[in-house]
Order: sequence, then structure tokens, then C-alpha cells
Amino acid sequence: MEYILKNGIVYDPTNNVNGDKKDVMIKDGKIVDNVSSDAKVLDVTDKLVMAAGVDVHSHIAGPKLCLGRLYRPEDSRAGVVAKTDITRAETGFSIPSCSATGYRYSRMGYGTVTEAAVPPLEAKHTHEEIMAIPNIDVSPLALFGNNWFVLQFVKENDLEGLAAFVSSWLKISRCYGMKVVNPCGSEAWGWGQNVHGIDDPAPYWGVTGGEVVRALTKVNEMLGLPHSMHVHPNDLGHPGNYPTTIATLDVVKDIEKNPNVLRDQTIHCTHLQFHSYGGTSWRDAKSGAEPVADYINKNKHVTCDVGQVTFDETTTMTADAPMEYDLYKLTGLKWANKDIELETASGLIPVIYSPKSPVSTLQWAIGLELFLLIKDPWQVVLTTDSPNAGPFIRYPRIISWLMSSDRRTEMIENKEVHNWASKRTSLPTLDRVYDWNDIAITTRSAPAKILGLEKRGHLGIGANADVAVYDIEPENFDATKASNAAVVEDVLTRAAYTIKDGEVVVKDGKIVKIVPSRHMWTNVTGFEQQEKKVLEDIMPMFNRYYTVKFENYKVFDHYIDPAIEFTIDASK
Amino acid sequence: MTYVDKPTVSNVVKFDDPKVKKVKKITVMLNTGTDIYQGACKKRGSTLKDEYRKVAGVAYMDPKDMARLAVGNWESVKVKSDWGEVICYAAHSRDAPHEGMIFIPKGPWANVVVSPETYCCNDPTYKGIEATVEKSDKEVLLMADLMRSVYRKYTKNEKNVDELPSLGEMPVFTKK
Amino acid sequence: MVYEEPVTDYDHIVENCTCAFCGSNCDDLDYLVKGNHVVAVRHACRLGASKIMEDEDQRLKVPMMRDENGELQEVDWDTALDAAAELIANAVRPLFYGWSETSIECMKKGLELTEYVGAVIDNQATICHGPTVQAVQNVGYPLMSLGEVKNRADMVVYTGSNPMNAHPRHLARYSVFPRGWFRQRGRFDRTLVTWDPKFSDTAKMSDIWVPFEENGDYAFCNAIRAVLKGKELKEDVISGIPKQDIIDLTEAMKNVEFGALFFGLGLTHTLSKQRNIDIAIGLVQDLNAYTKWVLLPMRGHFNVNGFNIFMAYQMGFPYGVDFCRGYPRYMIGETTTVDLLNREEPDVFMVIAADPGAHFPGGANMHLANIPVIQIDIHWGPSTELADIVLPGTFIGVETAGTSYRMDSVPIHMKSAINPPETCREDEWIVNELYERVKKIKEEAK
Amino acid sequence: MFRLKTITLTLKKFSSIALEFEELIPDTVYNWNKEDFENYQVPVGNSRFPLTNYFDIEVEGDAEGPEDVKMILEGDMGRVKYIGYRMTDGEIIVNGDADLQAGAEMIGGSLKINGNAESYVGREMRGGNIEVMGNVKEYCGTSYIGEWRGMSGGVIKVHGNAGKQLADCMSGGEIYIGGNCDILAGIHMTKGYIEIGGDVTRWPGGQMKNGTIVIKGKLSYLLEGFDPEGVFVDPEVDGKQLAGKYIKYKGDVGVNGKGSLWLDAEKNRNLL
Repeated sequence: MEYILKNGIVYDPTNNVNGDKKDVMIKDGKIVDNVSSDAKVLDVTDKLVMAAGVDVHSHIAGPKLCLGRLYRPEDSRAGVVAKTDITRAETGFSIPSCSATGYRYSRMGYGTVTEAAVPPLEAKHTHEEIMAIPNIDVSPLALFGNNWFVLQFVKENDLEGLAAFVSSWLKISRCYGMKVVNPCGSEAWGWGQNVHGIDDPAPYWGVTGGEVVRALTKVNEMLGLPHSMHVHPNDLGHPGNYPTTIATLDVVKDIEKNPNVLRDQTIHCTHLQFHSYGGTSWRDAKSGAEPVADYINKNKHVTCDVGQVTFDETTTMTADAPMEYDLYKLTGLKWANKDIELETASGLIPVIYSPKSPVSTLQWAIGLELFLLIKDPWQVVLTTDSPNAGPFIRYPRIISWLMSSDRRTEMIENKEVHNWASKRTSLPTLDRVYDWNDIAITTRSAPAKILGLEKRGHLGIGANADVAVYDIEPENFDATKASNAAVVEDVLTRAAYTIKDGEVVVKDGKIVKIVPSRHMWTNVTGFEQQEKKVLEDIMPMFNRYYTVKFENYKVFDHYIDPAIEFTIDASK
Repeated sequence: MTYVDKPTVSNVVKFDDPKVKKVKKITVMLNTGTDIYQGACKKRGSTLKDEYRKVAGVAYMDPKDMARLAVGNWESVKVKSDWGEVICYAAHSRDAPHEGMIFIPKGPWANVVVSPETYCCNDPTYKGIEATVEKSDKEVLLMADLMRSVYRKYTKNEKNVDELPSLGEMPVFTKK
Repeated sequence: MVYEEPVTDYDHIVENCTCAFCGSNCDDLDYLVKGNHVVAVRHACRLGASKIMEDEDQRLKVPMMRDENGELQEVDWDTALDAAAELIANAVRPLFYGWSETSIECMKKGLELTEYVGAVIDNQATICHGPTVQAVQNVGYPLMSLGEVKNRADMVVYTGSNPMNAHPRHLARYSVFPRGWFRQRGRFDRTLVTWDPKFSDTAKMSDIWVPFEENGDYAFCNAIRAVLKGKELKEDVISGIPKQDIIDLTEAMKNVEFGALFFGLGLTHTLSKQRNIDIAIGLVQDLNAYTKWVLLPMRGHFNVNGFNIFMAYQMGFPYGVDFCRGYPRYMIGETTTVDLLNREEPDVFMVIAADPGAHFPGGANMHLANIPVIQIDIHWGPSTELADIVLPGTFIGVETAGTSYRMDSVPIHMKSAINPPETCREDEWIVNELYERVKKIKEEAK
Repeated sequence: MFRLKTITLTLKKFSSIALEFEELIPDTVYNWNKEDFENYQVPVGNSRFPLTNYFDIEVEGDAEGPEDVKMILEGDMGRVKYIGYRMTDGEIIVNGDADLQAGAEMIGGSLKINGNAESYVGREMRGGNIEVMGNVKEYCGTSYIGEWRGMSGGVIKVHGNAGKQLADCMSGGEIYIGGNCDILAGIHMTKGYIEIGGDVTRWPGGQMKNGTIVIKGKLSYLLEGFDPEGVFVDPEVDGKQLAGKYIKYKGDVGVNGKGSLWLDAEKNRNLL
């Protein structure tokens, strides 16, 4: 099938196309420079055209999500939609059912989403859910930061072994990259404890978070994985945690980037908002965004996503289990927890972010500060750490805030938000606004580059034909006007067209076609010998302390159908 | 294939114990649930067999209660509750003593006397049911016969279902 | 039981098979295969072994339908499937019950059929751990994978559960006996506690037995929580347990390094049902203020938890989901099987991989005598005596591979070791056939 | 001027598969005439059938809004669910029993049931009045499963007995039970007022954080989580004047609860 999108206003930062009126041509699922005469013409004259969105960090599939859906029927009830001839029934607001997840991302013009936390023991579950999610390709990241084998290798300072372990565990769990969450803290949670800062060792192991992040980042570059170290630092959500955050980023500063990778960074810090707090307690908490943004402005080896608070009743879920228990002690709302043998832990709890609450407002303002203080949009990506700071369906609302400082001022001055926004942060003084090009960078081009996806996030020749068209005319529309914020949100919530691999899956905000999501995973080659040896070495420990047989541990091919394999040669 | 013809139970019922007063009927609290004999037999699929009525059609009782009723291991008793009555074997409970409490493993026999009431909690009342137990001279029915006499799905117009010939211990169906 | 010589006459061994019995999903079973038969099983408990060494006499091998005299007659697959599809297509309140002893792959087809015809779909949780799920939804769910207990736990509590009878390898493989990373002496490094009115086979081997009175669970946990909050107990005896014992037990639970609470149907089936679990969960949450505590329900079937997980990720609700209005609806007591049967609402009942005839109260089963019943199963059981159409499935984990979820939600791919009988069909195939045939009938009606 | 539209639905055929009535509330039908009702298809299981299959329909007078509507349901509504669901105004009278979810999520107006009602009467009710002349089953005035914010407003009066777990997670409003009440009334409650005229079996106020429960009859089992705070004569409770001697308890301490439980002192002498 061939398409030609005619006369759209195209934003394609990767290829320096900045709001030019041009046609986009599609053939066999790719962007091409010409099509035959029988190409189908889609007239998108003067409409906003971008590559399909890419989400660098979201929680959409796996055990945590499922636990959330299982124990929050009141949330499932909040998003019930009846089946149609094309779509299946939807449920859920903050933790939508699998089909709802695919439909909602697709309606927003997104085509690729990263599932940010996969415990290898339950990777089959994650892949089962990805099979149930339509219309978006998913790049799952496996959890390594509290894995006993990793702690062992780090303790023995055996990087060779660690690299082999990582490459074989990526194969076993069929994951795209590495994720580290509260390194050593989740292991401490195995005893109901936590660690504080990057130099606080995990009980028994005597290994620190800093050592784990450094070792795994070295390994990541040694192997040349497409994506970098993806870290959720220690001390999430604690007032005064920003020094820990900066220390975590700095501990890998001197590590050489692998020459063969597309990305510029060696470390990606996720949901930075939760890690940029000043003060010593919630009583005197204040923004720590400035020092953190300042560090990032000075250091190109770092990228981040924000985890913007959206003022919703949502569900927090993270492998940072001790933090979730702290939240439980604060709010008393129903607390769930799931510890996973030899690998990780996780916790869940419903949260209500209210604009009337000082803390919620502070978190909201810090998120926006980071967007506005980090100068290079290629270093900062739009996320809500969905659903932790808010459900992903709120991305368009965040964009409306970024594009209009008038709207932000309005919210502060009309007391739509608590006065901590002005008392505890610098937000009121920031009048920077994002234009459509910046939006295209922070929602498409940058996340694709950070993930090391050369065929996504742009509209150059040969790129995947993942395209989004929005029913708005950038040239005749002033997104900076406060009164237009609602329009921006509305229009970006329902794409005029979403095209996935050259097929129209959304038209006028409605799902018109279902395509299966593909499982993206990284296959490291050229390391087979080391992998074989490492497996032999660790097998006794595996057999004794896991409760499943190794043969039944791995993810079989039929759980990742259809798949996209990213083969990299580690020997290069 | 190795399996038991009936569960192993101790046999220390003292019928001549002067302290126990003989009665015709006792009131008990009935509990149901799984037990390993029932589980093994059911999941193997041997539900038509005599073994199944021995492992599921049995009321495990406290020996004192058995003495009161003058009923020995593998003799028949009638268990009656607000929801029905069923004949099952009496047997010495491995978990005794628990006077005034009987246990019938889950299965078609227990189903006759447990309560379907869920109290709007989807789960029926399988435990803590008030029931009476008395000695009976009737034989415990095999599963197929029990299902036929309790639910009468295909014998609605039969006058006297219990007088029909037994369906036996093997599947009954006509082959092509 | 007579002694039998070990089986030596077999062709080959299939290793690391997964047991298709209880929620422990032991995946270390070795099947000894001769011809196309499993002639012996290694590592399985008495329950697992007996299921895998099935009773051939009662294996359902051919499709059957009732004739005018109500007797089952062998028919060919097309006849049986068409008749079943006809019933489902014309039903106003169809109910599809079971699923806990088949694969996730089969459930996927089942849910599509359910959604298409607007039926109610429900599983065995509705008569076992449904109240647990409700309690979890009310107050939360601090759980763990079983290896956490094996590697860390120094106190293990079983309440309202008798694993020695229902999950015989649970203590041996996961919780009490195995040597863990931090518990190298196994059993000697752990305190085993049983709370149960009965001196059950598990209580008999415990270090501490707390025989609270029948229906006393709620008040007992409430008292422990009060003690945790530093309250002086009023009564001398609570739920049949002396005041001092409760205080001592509370102290002991506060002072372990890692405690695990496992609970079973003894809690979900007694007077205050889901509230027993509700408060037990609250207790474990409280204990986490002092030390590490986790809990886990002892799920009965090898995929009963799998169905709840599958439904949660597909439709946002764990069980008892009603699609009659085109969207999923989950309302305890309204969209759940036993309540619907008590109300005599369903007009067609399909049971797959379950046995209501053996496990539903007679009062509920009475309605199955009034309506058409379609059975998909591998053995002739009590439900067959109430079934109008019988469709013989295959044995997951022995004859057919499939995905299941252990009681602690660890997904396991159960491989197959032998071929199914030629005349049987895989559950997944049967349900998909029904879906296709129902669709055909409905489309033609349009 | 005073307007009133009287809609009378008289049951002529009982369906064992429940009818769902959430679309037939004053808010939606105030401007319907007889024909509209006759053309209406009511949800039954996975289908819809003409309302006339089940009911004789009479419509008198006219209305400008729900407030002008009086709906009378004649006969056994034991298989008619969601009567008065989310109604905001007007009046519904059931002359017979009512099925599940009567007055669920009700916002305003009044619902009177001259018979017994099934479970979930007034679930998550926010306003208005429900009166049941007979008994109610489980979960009267409760929350939705998993939802920690339950009934938040309005008044439920039951002249008969109430089943188990009355007003789970209640967070506002008032409930009056004339007769007896089964286990765990006001469990998880955080706010609101429950008054029970008759006897109570077990454990009222389990895990309650706040709110008030008054029991005028005999209580069989009190939880350890409740601390006595003395005996009061003719106390005023939540602005209501109670007659006689009452023992006051605070609880549930298990959850650091500040709820108050008032027991009639005469009927519960054993606790004095």
C-alpha cells in the first residue's frame, strides 16, 4: 500500500525540517522519496504532521500493571468503554486494560512505547501483555539493579562476567535494554529496609548503588547496547534528594561511550522530577530543579525524562518498593507490594495529586521547571512515568502547558494551583515556551535517538512510516495564548491520522485498524563463549535459590510474536 | 496403578466407654473442604468408582460422637441440614478430638447439605453449617446414582429414582 | 497401599515438566514415557502423581450428546460443536464457567467468545479465593514470589489452610524445609506456625499451633492488631485463645527477620469471609512497620490465579465479568456464578476445565438441571451427569503445552510430553471452533 | 403552577433473567409519553425486549423536569435491577420487592420500596432519600468493591432488618435500621451516622476510622479494637438527641480509629 500525505506542515527535527509545507510519501511501511501514481492521497493541507510519538519511559505491561488492575477495580470502572465492530471493550483510567492502552496511545499519534521495568523471572507475563496490546511497538527494559548475580559480579569486580550475564539475560528475557531502579535499595527492602544515597551498601552484599550503576554503565558501553544505562536513582521522592541524583549522574561521567551507537548519552535518568527535591522534609521542601538542570546543561553524557505530575487520581507503581511503603505510611491508602526472588521488588499505591495540595503542586512545578531550565530539548523528554505522576493520556495537556507561559501564569495567579508553585519554585519567573519543533523533539526525535532507534522518531527516507497528523494548522494558530491551551490538548488527544508501518490505524481520533504490537529486543552476538562460561558458573546458585527450573525460566519465541530483533556485534 | 480402596483411619472408638451416653441423633457443626484422599481420587478422574464414595462420601467424626451414635468406621450415617440430607460413611477423624464437629470432604455428597447462600460475596457457605447426624442402615450411593437421585435432570418423570438400577462404576453411554 | 517396584520399563524421560494440579505449579517433574503413555512420574507429590497417572476408564475420548431418553450418545465433532454453538448463539444469559485447569491460550479464545455473545465469564475463584481478591481490592496486597520465602523467611504461618493435604510439596519446595540463601539450615532456621481450629496434618508438624475457634478469625486478627497498637486486651480469652498467648505471638511476629503468612479457604469460607482476609492483610501491613512481612493466598488449581491475571490485563477485572451490556461489568454477588445460579438466571451454562457437579452446593446445581449444560473436560465427572453436550479436551502440561501462573503469579510455560488421544481436541481449538460457529450463526441472522 | 406526571408500570410477566432499569429514571423519562414507553426496549441479559412484554403502562399528566415525575412500579420487582440508579430528582415507588442495586449511586429525589430489597440498596449514594418498609440484604449503603469512598450523602431508612456488612466504607450520610443487623456494620467507615434499632450479631465498626454507630438493641460480640469512654445519659450524638443510658466506645484502635460506637446500656448490661 502506498500513501502520499499532501501539503502538511511538517516538523521533523532529526532532518532539520521545521514547519515546511511538504508531502510525506509512504511505500511498503517506509518513508520514501517518490511513490507510484496509484498511491492513495491523504489531503492534510496545512495540518500538523510529525513522526509518530515515541515514549522513552512508561509502565504499560507486566506483573505490576496487572496487580494494579487486579486490585483497583474502581480504577478499571473509571475507564469503561463498550466494544465496537473494530475495537474490544476498554477499561481503566490510570491503569488501562491492554487493549485500551494500545488504542489510547494510538489515538494520540504514538507508535513506540518503552515498558520500563521487566523482572526477568516474570518476563513471560510482560510479553503476554504486549501480545494483548495493539498498535504500538514495545521496547521492554529488564531490571538489573538489585539482581543477586549482578551484585555478586560487582562485589567481585568481574566486569567481563557481568557483561556476559547481561547479554545472556537480555536474550533470556527478550528485552531491549537495561533498567536500574533504586540500586541496592530494593534488595534492602527484602529485609524491610532501604539504602540512602549512592554510597550506602545493601545489607549482606556490601555493594553500593553507585558501584552498581558504574559497573552496569561500563558493561552497557562494553556491549554497545542501542539504549544507554536507564536509571531510576536512589532516594526517589525524598525531600533533599537532588544531590543523590547529581552524584548518580556524575559517577559515570568518565565512562567512554561506545563508538558504534547512535545515541549521545551514556546515562538516561528517568522521571527526574521525583529526584529533584530540595529541603530536608515535606515541611521545608523546595525545588532542586535548578542545580540538577544546571548539571545536565553542562554535561552531554546525560539525558532525562521528566515524569510530569498532571493532577489526577492515579496509581503509583515502581520497583522502588520501600518508597511505596513510605507513601503508604503517609496516605494510608491500600498498599500492594511484590518482591521477586533474586531480582527485584515492587510496590503500588493509589495517589491523588491535587492542585490544592502544596506537595502535589510543588511536584507539578518542579517538573515544568526541568522542561524549561534544561536548555537543549534533545536532553529532556516528555513523560509522566505513566501512571506514576499521571496517566499517559495527559501528554497533550502537558504540551499545552509547555507551549503557553500565559497558561502557566494564569494557573498560578488564579489560584488553580497551591501557592507553593510560586513560594517554593522559580516557575513563575520562567517565560520560555516550546514551539512545535521543540514539541516534536521532546515527544519524538529525542526519545528515539536516546533509545538508539534510527528508523523511528523522524520522517527521513527509509524511516519506518510511523506518522501522526493532527487537526490543527500551526501557521494559523497561536498556541501561546492561554485560551488556546484547551484546544491544543483536545486536538493532540485525537489524531487526524495515525499511521503505523504505512497503515492507517487511526482516523479522526477513532481506531480504524488493529495491528499487532511488536516486541523489540536486543540480541548481543560475539559474546557466546563468555556467556556459556558464565551460565555454567552461576547455574549452581540458580538451581539452589530460584524456585523455577532454568529450562522454564526463559521466554520462548511464541511469547514475542511478532518481534523486532536488534542484533549488535559486541566484538566490534 | 496404586491407589487406596479407602482412606486409612484409626480405629479406637470405645463403644463401651461408660462416660459416653448413647443417643439417636447429635447436632454438629459441619465443615467441608479438601483432603488428600479426595484430591487424589478426584483429579485422577476416578469419580464413578467405589473409591470416590469412600474418600468423599464420608463424614470424619470425633470418636466420642461415633460412640454416642454407636456407629463404627465405614458404617452409614444420615447427615441432615436445612438444605438437604445425604447418606455417607462415618469414619474416625485424623484431626480428632473435635467433638460436635464433623468434616465431609468436598464433593457431591457434601454439596447436598452445604448452603448455597453467598451473602452477596459470590462464595457459598461451605463451612460452619449446623447439621444433625444419625445412624442409618441405607447404603452410601455411588457418584452417578447420587447425582441422579439428587438432581433428577434426566429422570424428572420417574416415580422412584432410588429403585432404578445402579449406573455402576463405569461411564454409561452409547458408542457410535 | 501395596508396595510397588520402581518403574524401570520406559522409553525415555521428559524432564522439568510442570505439574497440572495445585497452585504450587512444581516445574521439576520428570515423566517416564513408554509408547505414548506416562508410566511413572518423579518428584511429584501424591496429588500430582495421581492426576498425571490418570484413570483411563474415565477419560473422555469422544464427543457426546444426550438423546431423547437423556442418555449420552457418541456423536461426531461437527454435530456436537454445531449443537453447542446453536445453544450459545441463541442464549440470552449464557454463563461460561471454569478455565482454571486450562491454558491462558485457551482463555484468550474464551474471552473473545464471551465478549462476542455478551456472556458472563467466571472461574473457580468464585467459589474459593474470590473473597481474597475482594479483600485485596479493599485493603491492598503485600505479596512476594515464593523464592523470597525460601531464601529469607524465618517464620512461616499457615492459617485456614492445610498444605500437607492440599499443597503437599509447598512446605518442602518453597516455604519451610528448603535451604535458602539466608537460611542455610532449612527447617531448623524457621519457625512454623499454624492457626487453625483443627489439629490438621500441617498443625501436627508445626512448632506453634494456635487453635482459634471456628469463625473466630476476624476477632483474633483484630486483637493482634490492637496489641500491635499497644492496647491492653479486655477479655481474658479471645476467639478461644488466652490473652497472654496472643500477646506472646504478637511479640514473636514482631521480632522475626522475615515473616510469611499463607492463608487458605479456612478464611474465605467462614463467617466473615473476605473480611477475615481483609484484616489479615491489614495485620501484615502493620507488621511491616516493625519488620518484613509478606502474605500469599494458597491457590488451589494450577491456573486459577492465571485466569484472574489474564482477565485483569485483558479486561481490568479479575473474575465474574459480565459482558451482557457490551462492556465489562464486575459486581460481586450480581455477576458471579453461584449467585446467578441461585437466582436461576443463566439459560445456557458452559463449563470448561472445572467440575461444578462436584464443587457447587446442591442448591446452585439445581438450576443446571433446568438448563442446557455444555461440558469441556478430560474426565467423566459429576458434571458429566448434568451435561447435555460433552466435548473431550486434552490434558494441559502432559498432552498439550500452555501458559499458567503459579499462586505467586510467576508465569510458567507448561510443556507437553506425549500426544493427546486422536479423538480428543485441544481446549483452545474447541473454544475457537465454538467462537467461529457462533459468529457464523449470528452473522447469518443479521 | 403545580405539575405532576404519574407513570405506572404494572408487572404482567415475571422474567427470571433480571431486567435492568437504569434507563428508566425520572431524569430520562420525564418527557416520555405512553408511546415512548411502548417503543422502549428494556435490557434483559445480552438482549433488549419491548417493555410491554413485561409491563402494562399508564402515563398521566405532564412534567417539565424529573422533579415533576412520580413513577409507580406495581408488582414483584424481585428481578428488576438498578431501580432509581443515579436518579437526581423525582419520586419512585415500588409496590413489591426490589432487586439488586435499588437506588445505587442515587444523587437526589426519593425511592420508596413497600417490600423487601436485595443487596446493594443505595450503594455509593450521594443524596436523596431511600425508604424500605421491609428488609434489606447485604451491603446496604456500601461502596463499590475496591473503592474506599462509599456512601457520601442522603438518608436510607430501613424498617426491617439489614444483612451483613452494612455501609462498608461509608463516608457520609445517614442510615437508620429499624430491625436487627448482621455482622460488621460500618466496616471501614470514615464518616457518617448509622443507627440500629434492634439487635446486632457481631463486630460493628470493624476497622472503622471515624463516624458514628448507635445500637439500641443487644450486641452479641464487641471487638477488642474498641475502648470504653464511659456511660452517658440522654447523650446528643451528631446533633441527634438519644433517650436513655448509652455506653460510648472509641475505635477501631487497630487502625487508630476515632469512630464512636454507642450501645444501649440497659440492653448491654454485661458490658457495664
